[in-house]
Order: sequence, then C-alpha cells, then structure tokens
Amino acid sequence: MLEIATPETIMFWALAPLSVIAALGMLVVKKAVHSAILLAFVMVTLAIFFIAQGAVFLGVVQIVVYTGAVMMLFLFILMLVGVDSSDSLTETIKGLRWIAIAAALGFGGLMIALIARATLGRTAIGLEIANSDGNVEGIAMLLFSDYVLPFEVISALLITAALGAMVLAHHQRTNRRPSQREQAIARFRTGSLSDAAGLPGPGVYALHNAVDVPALLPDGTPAPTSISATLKARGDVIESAPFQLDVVDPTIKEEK
Amino acid sequence: MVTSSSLVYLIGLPLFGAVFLLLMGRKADKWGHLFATAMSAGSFVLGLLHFFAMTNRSEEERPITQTLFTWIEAGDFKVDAALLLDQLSICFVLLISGVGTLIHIYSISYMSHDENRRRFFAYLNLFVASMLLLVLGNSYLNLYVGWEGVGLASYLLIGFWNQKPAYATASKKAFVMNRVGDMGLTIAIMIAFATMGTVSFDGVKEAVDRVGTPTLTAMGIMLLVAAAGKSAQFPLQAWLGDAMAGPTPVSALIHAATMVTAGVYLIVRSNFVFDAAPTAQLLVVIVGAITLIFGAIIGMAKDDIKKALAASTMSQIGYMIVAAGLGPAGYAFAIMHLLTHGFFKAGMFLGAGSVMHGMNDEVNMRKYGGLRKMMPITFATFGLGYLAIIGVPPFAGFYSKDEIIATAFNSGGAQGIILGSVTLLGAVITAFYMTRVMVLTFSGKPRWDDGVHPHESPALMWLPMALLAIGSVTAGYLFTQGEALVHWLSPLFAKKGEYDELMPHSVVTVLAITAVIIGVTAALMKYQFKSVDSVVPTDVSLATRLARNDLGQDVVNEALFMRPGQALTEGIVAIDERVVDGAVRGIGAMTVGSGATLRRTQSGYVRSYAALILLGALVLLAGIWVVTQ
Amino acid sequence: MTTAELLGQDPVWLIVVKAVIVFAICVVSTLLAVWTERRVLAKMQRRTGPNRVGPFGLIQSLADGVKLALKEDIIPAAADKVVFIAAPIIATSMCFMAFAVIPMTGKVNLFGQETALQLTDLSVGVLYILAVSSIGVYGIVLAGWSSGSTYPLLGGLRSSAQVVSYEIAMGLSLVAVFIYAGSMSTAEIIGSQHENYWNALVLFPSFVIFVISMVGETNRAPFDLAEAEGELVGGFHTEYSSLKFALFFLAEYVNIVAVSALATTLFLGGYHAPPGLGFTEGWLGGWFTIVWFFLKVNIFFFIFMWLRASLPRLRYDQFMKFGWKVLIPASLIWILTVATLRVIQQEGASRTVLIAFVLGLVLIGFAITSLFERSKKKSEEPMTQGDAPDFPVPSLPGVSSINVSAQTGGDRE
Amino acid sequence: MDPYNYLYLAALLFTIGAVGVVLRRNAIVVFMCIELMLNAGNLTLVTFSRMNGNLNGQVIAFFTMVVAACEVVVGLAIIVAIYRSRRSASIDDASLLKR
Repeated sequence: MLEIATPETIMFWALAPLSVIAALGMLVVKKAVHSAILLAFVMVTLAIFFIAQGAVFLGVVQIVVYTGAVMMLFLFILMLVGVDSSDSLTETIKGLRWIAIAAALGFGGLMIALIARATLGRTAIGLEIANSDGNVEGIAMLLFSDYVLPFEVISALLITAALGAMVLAHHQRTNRRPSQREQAIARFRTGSLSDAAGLPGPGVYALHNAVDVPALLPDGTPAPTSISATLKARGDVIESAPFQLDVVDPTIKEEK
Repeated sequence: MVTSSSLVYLIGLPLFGAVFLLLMGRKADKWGHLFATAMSAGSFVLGLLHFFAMTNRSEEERPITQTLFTWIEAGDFKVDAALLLDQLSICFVLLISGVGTLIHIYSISYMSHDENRRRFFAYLNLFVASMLLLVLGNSYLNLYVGWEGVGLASYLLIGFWNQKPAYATASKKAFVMNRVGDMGLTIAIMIAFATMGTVSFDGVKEAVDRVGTPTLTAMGIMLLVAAAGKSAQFPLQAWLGDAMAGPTPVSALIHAATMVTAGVYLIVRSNFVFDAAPTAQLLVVIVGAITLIFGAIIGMAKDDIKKALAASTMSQIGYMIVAAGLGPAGYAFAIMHLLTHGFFKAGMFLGAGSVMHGMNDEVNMRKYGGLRKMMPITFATFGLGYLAIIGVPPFAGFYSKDEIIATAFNSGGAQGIILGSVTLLGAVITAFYMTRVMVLTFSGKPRWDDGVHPHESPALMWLPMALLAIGSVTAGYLFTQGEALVHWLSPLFAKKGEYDELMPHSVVTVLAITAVIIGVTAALMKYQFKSVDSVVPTDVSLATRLARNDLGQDVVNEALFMRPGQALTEGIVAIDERVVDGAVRGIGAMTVGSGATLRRTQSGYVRSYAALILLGALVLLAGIWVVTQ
Repeated sequence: MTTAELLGQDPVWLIVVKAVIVFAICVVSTLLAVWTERRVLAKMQRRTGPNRVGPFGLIQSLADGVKLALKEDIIPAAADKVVFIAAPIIATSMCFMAFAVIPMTGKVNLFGQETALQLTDLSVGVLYILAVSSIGVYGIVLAGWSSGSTYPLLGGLRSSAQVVSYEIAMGLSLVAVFIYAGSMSTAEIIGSQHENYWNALVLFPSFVIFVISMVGETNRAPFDLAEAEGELVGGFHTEYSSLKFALFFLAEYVNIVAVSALATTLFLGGYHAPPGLGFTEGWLGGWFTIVWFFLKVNIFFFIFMWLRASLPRLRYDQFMKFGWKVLIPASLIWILTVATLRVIQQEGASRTVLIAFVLGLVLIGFAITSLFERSKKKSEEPMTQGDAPDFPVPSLPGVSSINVSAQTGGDRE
Repeated sequence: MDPYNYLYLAALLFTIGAVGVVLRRNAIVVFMCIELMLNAGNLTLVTFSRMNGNLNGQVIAFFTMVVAACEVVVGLAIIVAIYRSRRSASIDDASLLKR
C-alpha cells in the first residue's frame, strides 16, 4: 500500500497551485522571456515532484537538461531573435480563441473526469523495492539491459538532431574572413592615415567622458567619429563644446 | 594431381574473363580476345587434367563433388551450390572447353575487323562459363542457373549485330521461345521440390522409388519441354534457323556443338526419371523422330548455307533425342552422337564461315559453286565433316548414327519398326541434303557475283577447322573401340535389359550404307549433273515451297499463339483502360474534388490546425468517456 | 555506517544549525577570499594591497561590503523591474545551495550529536551541484536581459553560452570519477578515494579538464568574457548597483569557493588528510579535518588568482573553439579509455595487460597527432605575396629595417 | 494524499500547454508550450512508475527528455533560419504553403 507522508502532501499543495498559476501565466504574459522564466519555474517544480516521487535521478536530470540546457537555449534564441518584441495578445484568426478555450475546458474536464474514474486495479506499490539498490543503479540496470536498443537509437537521434541543427543554422560564408593582420594592413592602405591608430574615444580632451559626448580634437572641434553610429542615428548626442578643457577658440569662449 | 577443390576454376576462369573484359572497357580492346582465349584454354587444360585424374581412379571413385556454399536453407530443404564432375560431365566439359577454345581461336581472326571484338569475346567466355556450370551443377537448381546463363549468352550473341532489326528480332525470338522451355524446367524443379523435397540429382534419383508414376511422368514431360526449347525440338524448333543471324563462330559453338545439345544432356542426366516414366519416354522418342524428319526436310530446301546446316543440326539432335528416349540402351549412343556431332558440325559451320569470309559474307549457296579450287583447305575439312555426318565408314558419324539406327530397330515391336524406318529415312535425307550443300558450294561452275574474289582463310581460321576435321574422322572409331564410351558411361545408367536382337547389327550397317548411297546418288543426280540456277526457281512443287517456308512453323506459331495472344492482350488493354484506369481516374477525380473542398479548411495557419487537433483529441476523449461509461 | 545514514539521523534543529553554519562559512569565506585575492594579486604585481582596515587589512572587504550596501540603488528606466530584482537573488541563492552536499568534515560531534559537517548526502549529489549551478546561470542571463541595455545583454549571452558549453566538458570529466567511485554521491566519492588513491593522480586528465572548465564555468580570468571590462564595460552587471551588485559579487565568490570545494571533494580526497598525515584526522574529535578541507580549497582558490594574474583574456571565438574542439573531444576519448580500463581491471586482467593497453593508447595518440600535424602543415598555404605597404615604417634603434615585405618584393617598381 | 493528484496536475498542465500552442503566436512560445505538454506527460510517467512499483516509466520519461532535447535543437534552428529570412518569429507569418 502506498503511504504518502505528510511532508510530501504539504509540498504538493504548496507547489502544485504555484505551478499551475505559473503555467497559466505563460499564456497571458506579453514578453516571451517572461514566459520562458515561468516555464522554467514550472519545470523546477516538476523536478521537485519527480524527486518527491522517488525519481531522484530523473528529477536532477530534469533540472540539468530542461532547465539548464533546453530553457537556456530558449532564452538564448529569444535574445537573439528580437529582445524587445513583446507579443500582441489580440487574436487575429476569427473565433479561434473561443474555440480553443472551449475545447481546452472540455478536454481538461474530460481528462480529469476520466482520471477520477480510472482505477489501477490494485493498490499502488511505491518505489521502495525498485529503488532498493539506488535509483540511479535501477535506472542504469534497465537502460543497459531491456532498453539498450532504444538507448542506442535515441543517441543516434540526438547526434542527428545536433547535426541537423548545425546544418539548418549554418550560415555559409561566401568569402574568407580577413585575418587581423589583413585588416590592419587594409586599414593603413585605404583612406587617410589619420584613423590608423584607431578612432578617438568619446569625450577625449573634454571635461565629460560619457559615451554621448563627442571627443574634441586638439583644435577644439568635435570629432564626429568618436560617437557610436547608433547614438548618432538616435540623436542622443550632446554638444561637447561646453565641456572643453582648455579654450582654444576665443569665439566659443565669448559665446559661453 | 588435381583435386575436387579446383572444379570451381573450370567455371571460374571463363567467368572471370567475361566479367573482367566487360568491366575493363576499352582499355582491354587490344588484348581482350587473347585474354578470353587464354581463359577458355585454361579451362580446357584443367578439364584435361581432371579427365586424366579420373581415368586413373577406379570406377566407383570417379565422380567428384565440390561444395561451394549453402545456397538455400529453409527448414528441411537445403540446396548447396555444389559442382559434380562425373563421367558424363567430363565428356561435356572437354567438348565445351575444347571446341570452345578452338572457336575462340577461330574468332580472333574472324572477328578481327569488328570494333566490338572484346565484347564478343566476353560474351563467348560468359557462354563457356554458363555452359560449364550447366553440366557441372549437381542439382537441377544449379543446372538451371547455367541453363539461364547460356540462354542469356545465346541471346546476346545472336543479337550481337543488333544494329540490323532483323537480327535483333531473331535474338528476341530465340529468347522468347527458350523461355517457354525454361518454364518447363522451372515446373519440373517445382514438381521435384513439392513431391520429393529435394532438387539434387542424387536426391531425385533416390526419391524416384517413393513417388508415383504420374508425378514422374509429369516431371518427365516438363523436362522434355525444357529440352525441346533449348535443343530446338518439335514444337519449339522455330528459333534455331533464325538464330543463324549471329556471327558464324557463335552458330558453330552455341547453335551446333554445345548449347543446343543441353536438352540431350538434360534427358540423359534425368535418365532415372525417364526410366520410371514410360509415357514420358515414349513422348521423347516421338518428339525426336518428328524433329529428325522435320529438320531433314527443311534442310533439303534451304539455299542459305547456314540455315541448311541449322536444319541439319535440328535433325541430328532429333537423332540424339530418339536415342535418349530409348532408355538405357540408347543413352550412351545419344551422348556418342552428341560428341561426334559436336566435332563435325562445328567443323562444318566453321567451314561455312570460312566460305562466307571468302565470299564477302554471301550465304546463298546458289551464288557459290566451284569453290574447291579456291579454298582447298576449307573444302578438305568441310568434306571430312560431310563424310562424317552422312555416315560413311569409318568416319565418326557412321559409328554413332549406325548405333542409333540399330538401337531403334531393336527397341522392339511396332515401335521398333517405325523408329528404325524413320531413322533410316532420316539417313537417306541427310545424305541427300548434305550432298546438296557440298555440291552447290564446292563443285560445279562458279556462280558468284562480279567483284567477289574467293580466297582461302588465314591459318588462324583453318587450324581449328583442321583440328575439328581430325576429330570428325577419328572420334567415332575411338569411342567405339572396345565400346569405350559405353563402358565409360555405363555406371551412370541403369543396366540395359536383356533383349532380342531383332535386327542383327551387320544388317543395320548394310541398310545404313545403302541409305547413304541412295541419298548421295539422288543429290548428285539433281545437282551435280544438272546446271544449277543462281536465282531461286519458283516453279517448284508444293512440298518444296513448304519446306522453304520451314514447313509453315512460323505460320502455325503465328496462328496458334501470336494471334490469340494479341487478341487477349487487346482485350486486356481495353479492360485496363476502361475498368482499371477508369477506377483509378475516378478515384483521382474524387480525391481532387474532395481536396478542392477540403482545401478551404487549409488556412495555412498552424494554430488553426493545432486547434483542430485539440478538437480531435476532445472527441477521442469523449469517445473513451462514452465507452467506459 | 555510511554518511547518508549518519546524516539521516540528524534532528531538525541540527539541520537548521548546520544550514546556518554552511551559510556563514560561505559568507565569511567570500569576505576573506576578496581580501586574499587583493593581497595576493598585489604581491604578484609588487604592490602592497589593502592593509589599512583591521590587522593586515583583513576587515577591508567587510568595510567595502557595508559601503556598497548603503549606496543608492538604481533601477534603469528601460529595465524589466521584476526580473531585474529577481536575477541577483537567483544567482546568489543557487550558489549557496550547491554547498549543501559538500562534505567539509568527517564524523564529528556537534552539540552532542554524532554527525558530519554536510547538510545532506544525495545519491546524485554531484549531478545536483551541476543542476543548481545551471539554474544559477539564469541569474546572469536574466540580469543581462532585464537591464534593457546592450552591453549587459551581450555579457549575459556570452556567459550563458560559456557556461552551457563548459558544463558539458565539466560533466564529461566527472563521468570518469563516477566510473571509478561507482557512485555520484560526494561522500562516497571521498570514501573511494580514501581507500585507493586520490582521483587527481588516477584520473589526471579528468582533473586537468575539470580545473580548466571550472574556471570557464565561473567566468573567471582568463575566461571572464562575460564581464570583460575592456569590451563590455562590466558585462551582465553593468547596470547594477548597491546591494544587488553586492549580491552578484557575493555569488561570484561563493561560486568560486563552491567549485573549489567540489574539485577538492572529487579529486583531492575531500576532508581527508594527505597520505601519511592520517593521524591528524582524529584530532579535536574529527574537527581538524576541516582544516585539510579548507587548505585544499585554498589551493584551488590560489590557482584562480594565479591565473588571473598571469594570463590575458581569450578572444571569444578562441574560447569557444577551445571548449568545443579541445576539451570535449579530449574528455570523450578519456572517458572511453577509462571505461575500457575499468572493465579490463574488473575482469581481472594482469597489470601487464593494463600497461600494454595504456602504452598502445599513447602510441595511437602520437600517431594521430603526427598525422594531424602533417595535414595541418599541408593546409597552411604560403601567404599570398601582397603589395609592399606604402606607409612609413618607423626605424627602431638597432634594427635596420623591419619592412620585410618591401624587401622581398624589392624588384617591383 | 492520493498519487492521483499528480495525474490531475499533469492533466491541467497538459491542457494549459495545448491552449498555449493554439493561442500564442510567437513561435518560440508555442515551442515552450509544447515542452510544457511533454513535461506534463513525463509527470504522469513518473507517477505511474511509482504506482506500479517499477522503473520503466522513469526510463521512458528519460527517453522523452532526450527526444524533447532533439526536437528543441532542430526546432530552434528552424526558427532561427526562418527569422533570418523573414525577420519575424510569428508562426502566422509562415503560412505561405496555403497557396
């Protein structure tokens, strides 16, 4: 007979509602990153449930694989593919939302009703006997005896998937990337030699060294090359003349 | 000394030659013919070594077997790919590889101007390998592989000059008609498998006692069908004449000396089946007798030298089949005639090739005449072959044919009288048409066209002819010396029953010689002492016209098989178009129509599909809900 | 009695007490670690380092920490507030959790209760540490993302890619340890090393790979690309200030201590004394073992500082190439070797067989590398002859000319 | 407490995941919802494993994880490839096959 101890009950009723709320939150938050975080939370709670149910190895693997690798991959891609894009939640396909919600309510309700009606046919056993040699050992024993063929097949699948992903995401370079040496030579070859030593940093010779303040050249004129092109496009550039260290041009001083 | 483990090289050498030459491509063009000849010669030398080794062994130890690998294994049924070399096989091995090698040598010169000579030699090697496999296989299934192999080689070689549509058609015809015979062999193998559970010669021989006569009769008839197909026997004889489309060495090797005798081999090899199935045996005799006369009659009317020889081949094989059908008394004589025939007929075909070589590939004998002086060596070798085939003592054909006639007479009763008469009549006609060929070609006035300069062939061509001529002179004497061949082969066959000598041997000899004299005289009267037109006379009797048209074999075939077949095909095509295609198109139209309707649900939005899946799952769950209520 | 059973007897109050002790050890060791690092680096750079606050400047870190906590807490306007606050909490709490399974002493008497200074012993203890540290990465990534600024985002991305990549190599290097110990529990791994040799000797390649990847895993120099000051200002924590920054700071140092402790546990025999000094383990009722433990941890910590002081930062592509193309294949090959050796050993083969096997492997290795070298040499094409540079080359004292290409292309107009 | 509670929880999570697949338009979020469904499946497997007293369910859950990892790797690569050419991660934009 499966006796479920009180601590587990407490843990379940504490975490299960949280995980459901987090899952529901996944559906309604606008930012994909928030969805990802909520999903990661659900996965961690599931891992805790696994461990509570005697699947220690699976629980830890769930965290390492799902939370650690898979969700991290999701976050990574999310950040590569438009960080700021937050989804609009207005439905574009007519009627889909209500159909989906109705179907989901029916589906979930039926499923819960069916589970409630289902019986195991005997009392639940629990994993004390199966885990007597240790959960890891037990799983290893199964994995390398009964399930060795699926194990091999699935490892082949994993490698194939990795290769497939590499092929899909691979971006073929049409020309060779110039080496640092070549870049250096090219820099000296083309254009004037004035930039050969690198562009001036922002705020040089000025009292202010913030990124949005152009550097001042020794003659007191601002150097436009010292400002990031993005800032320039955004128009976030501050006039650097007021921060000039030493007055070179008397006209500016008079204006000041 | 050679052991059984070297048997595979008998086949392996020419097979390697074929594969190697085909795969090497143009690189081997310069030396491919020499290589192929060497492979064939190597096989012959190995065969000789085996022969001597076999003569050194006692009678019981002579058959040797080499098992290569287990080919099929299914339950109790097991077939090894194994080779068996016994007294019968060795005769064939020597004939095939020996004559084969001579013809390789001949072809080096004969085909020297053909740009595809390497391919030709590869096919020749393929043929030699397949034929050797045919005679060396230790089971019907192994034999079948070789059987199909020679069929393929024959097809490839008849159609070697397939740029001419007529030749391509001829090769197709040979292939299709052979397929009918092959079906017989297939069914025979199936019968053996189904009723005896084995397909090896030894196994079937042992099982003969177990199964009933009807089964054996059925198997025997099917084997006869196979033999008839491969050996151009009635009613499957029509392909042989057209097979002369191939290069002459091919005609000599395949369609005179070796492949067409495979049917005789099959029947002799299956002697235990036929001995136990008298009905089948009788059918064999009947088929042989009909073909004997049939071929001989055709031979009398043909003006094409190769076709005349082909008809002769058909007739001579008829002799062998008759002998083989006579049971234990005749098997050895069938083989003896087969071997002697191999020598003289191959020699004559090569002679014909030599004549054609000197006459700018002219095959019409009415355009020959008086070639004796131009081609003395060809004349001599051809003449020796001629003397052998018509049965002039002491040439080879005399001995073998004489024995067959005697055995036919002695088979007893009305059958004996009829068979004896038929074979004797055959001898008369043989003498007639062969004399006709001889006279038309080599004596009389020259009738050839302007611009043709007959000349003797080079040594590379006449040497094989000379060797074969020597064979046709001496073989018969050697085989009958102390009944050598009969003794050699006797362990393989059931003991000859005691029977009365109805007709003493000396009487038969006299009768046979008389028949030859009658035939020769008649031919001389008609062709030597009268002038021969170089154009074909048209005011001839109905019989002659019939004979010129191969006694209507093609007409019969066409009326009996081709027309109904075409009608059937047309009917099936009609059914196919209306019913089958109609159904298919209807289904297609239905699919397209329903697709056009269903396409509206395909919005392209994955999410709506997902919603549909969700609804489907909902329905499924509801179903479960209802079912488990 | 195994450690797991020993710990299973702990009453609840003892678990709480031990949790507090572990937490305290983490925080204190961070304070000391910061001080140590500054002092040691200073020594290496021939400076003095902090020496004003407290004896030898020991209280300096504490003072810095207090000052940091009292600074103004700025949340950028573009930041995602909830995540911005949650990120440092995740990062810090996870690195503390890793300590739960590290055994710091052998059997000791704590408040009259037989126990060991280890919070719990899991049968998958080492995997648990990997799992916890993989959640810790969330702190960094989310911090980078939620700042709403470019440099932190880049830093966060870099660090996540870095940690994920180096975790593979690290996990693979641990497999050899599992194979030899026959367990994933930290206490049992220490036990198996006590009975035989330290894994650092037996599994030297694994040890090397682990040490390299633990530096990558903790984002420390020379692998500190995620917070490369020269390129990304401060990396993921550029926008952080005050206590939240302090938490990241704390997390980083606790992480370092944690991986050092893990390395100690897995490869240097944990709290056990070095061979020959076993008698010390009974001193102070077993409490003396904690000294050995922290000595060993400090060895690793010193390696961290040493690396930081001596090595320049790698370029990002070099770093990734090193992880994926060197460390991971190397550990895969090594695992194959170890597994084979282990099976050979357990099948009872003689020592000569073992030696022959190892020698054979070494020879194969040489053969492969020589082939590799040859192909590499072949693939190195001669540099295409470029035009001589037109720019003036400064002449250095003692060097006539360094304009090599101008010399070789001298016949040109 | 009844181990069936875990099954109820799994059913709920699965349904939520299914709704997410239908309603969310960001391909990556859709993907994450699929992961949620897989995880719910894993929870049932582990619960059944416990109820039946053997570890087969856990082994299969392990396989599910590996397959899910494969799926994620390839799926995300596809999303990246689509994003590269279309500058969008919305699955409604990838509806070109309807014509």
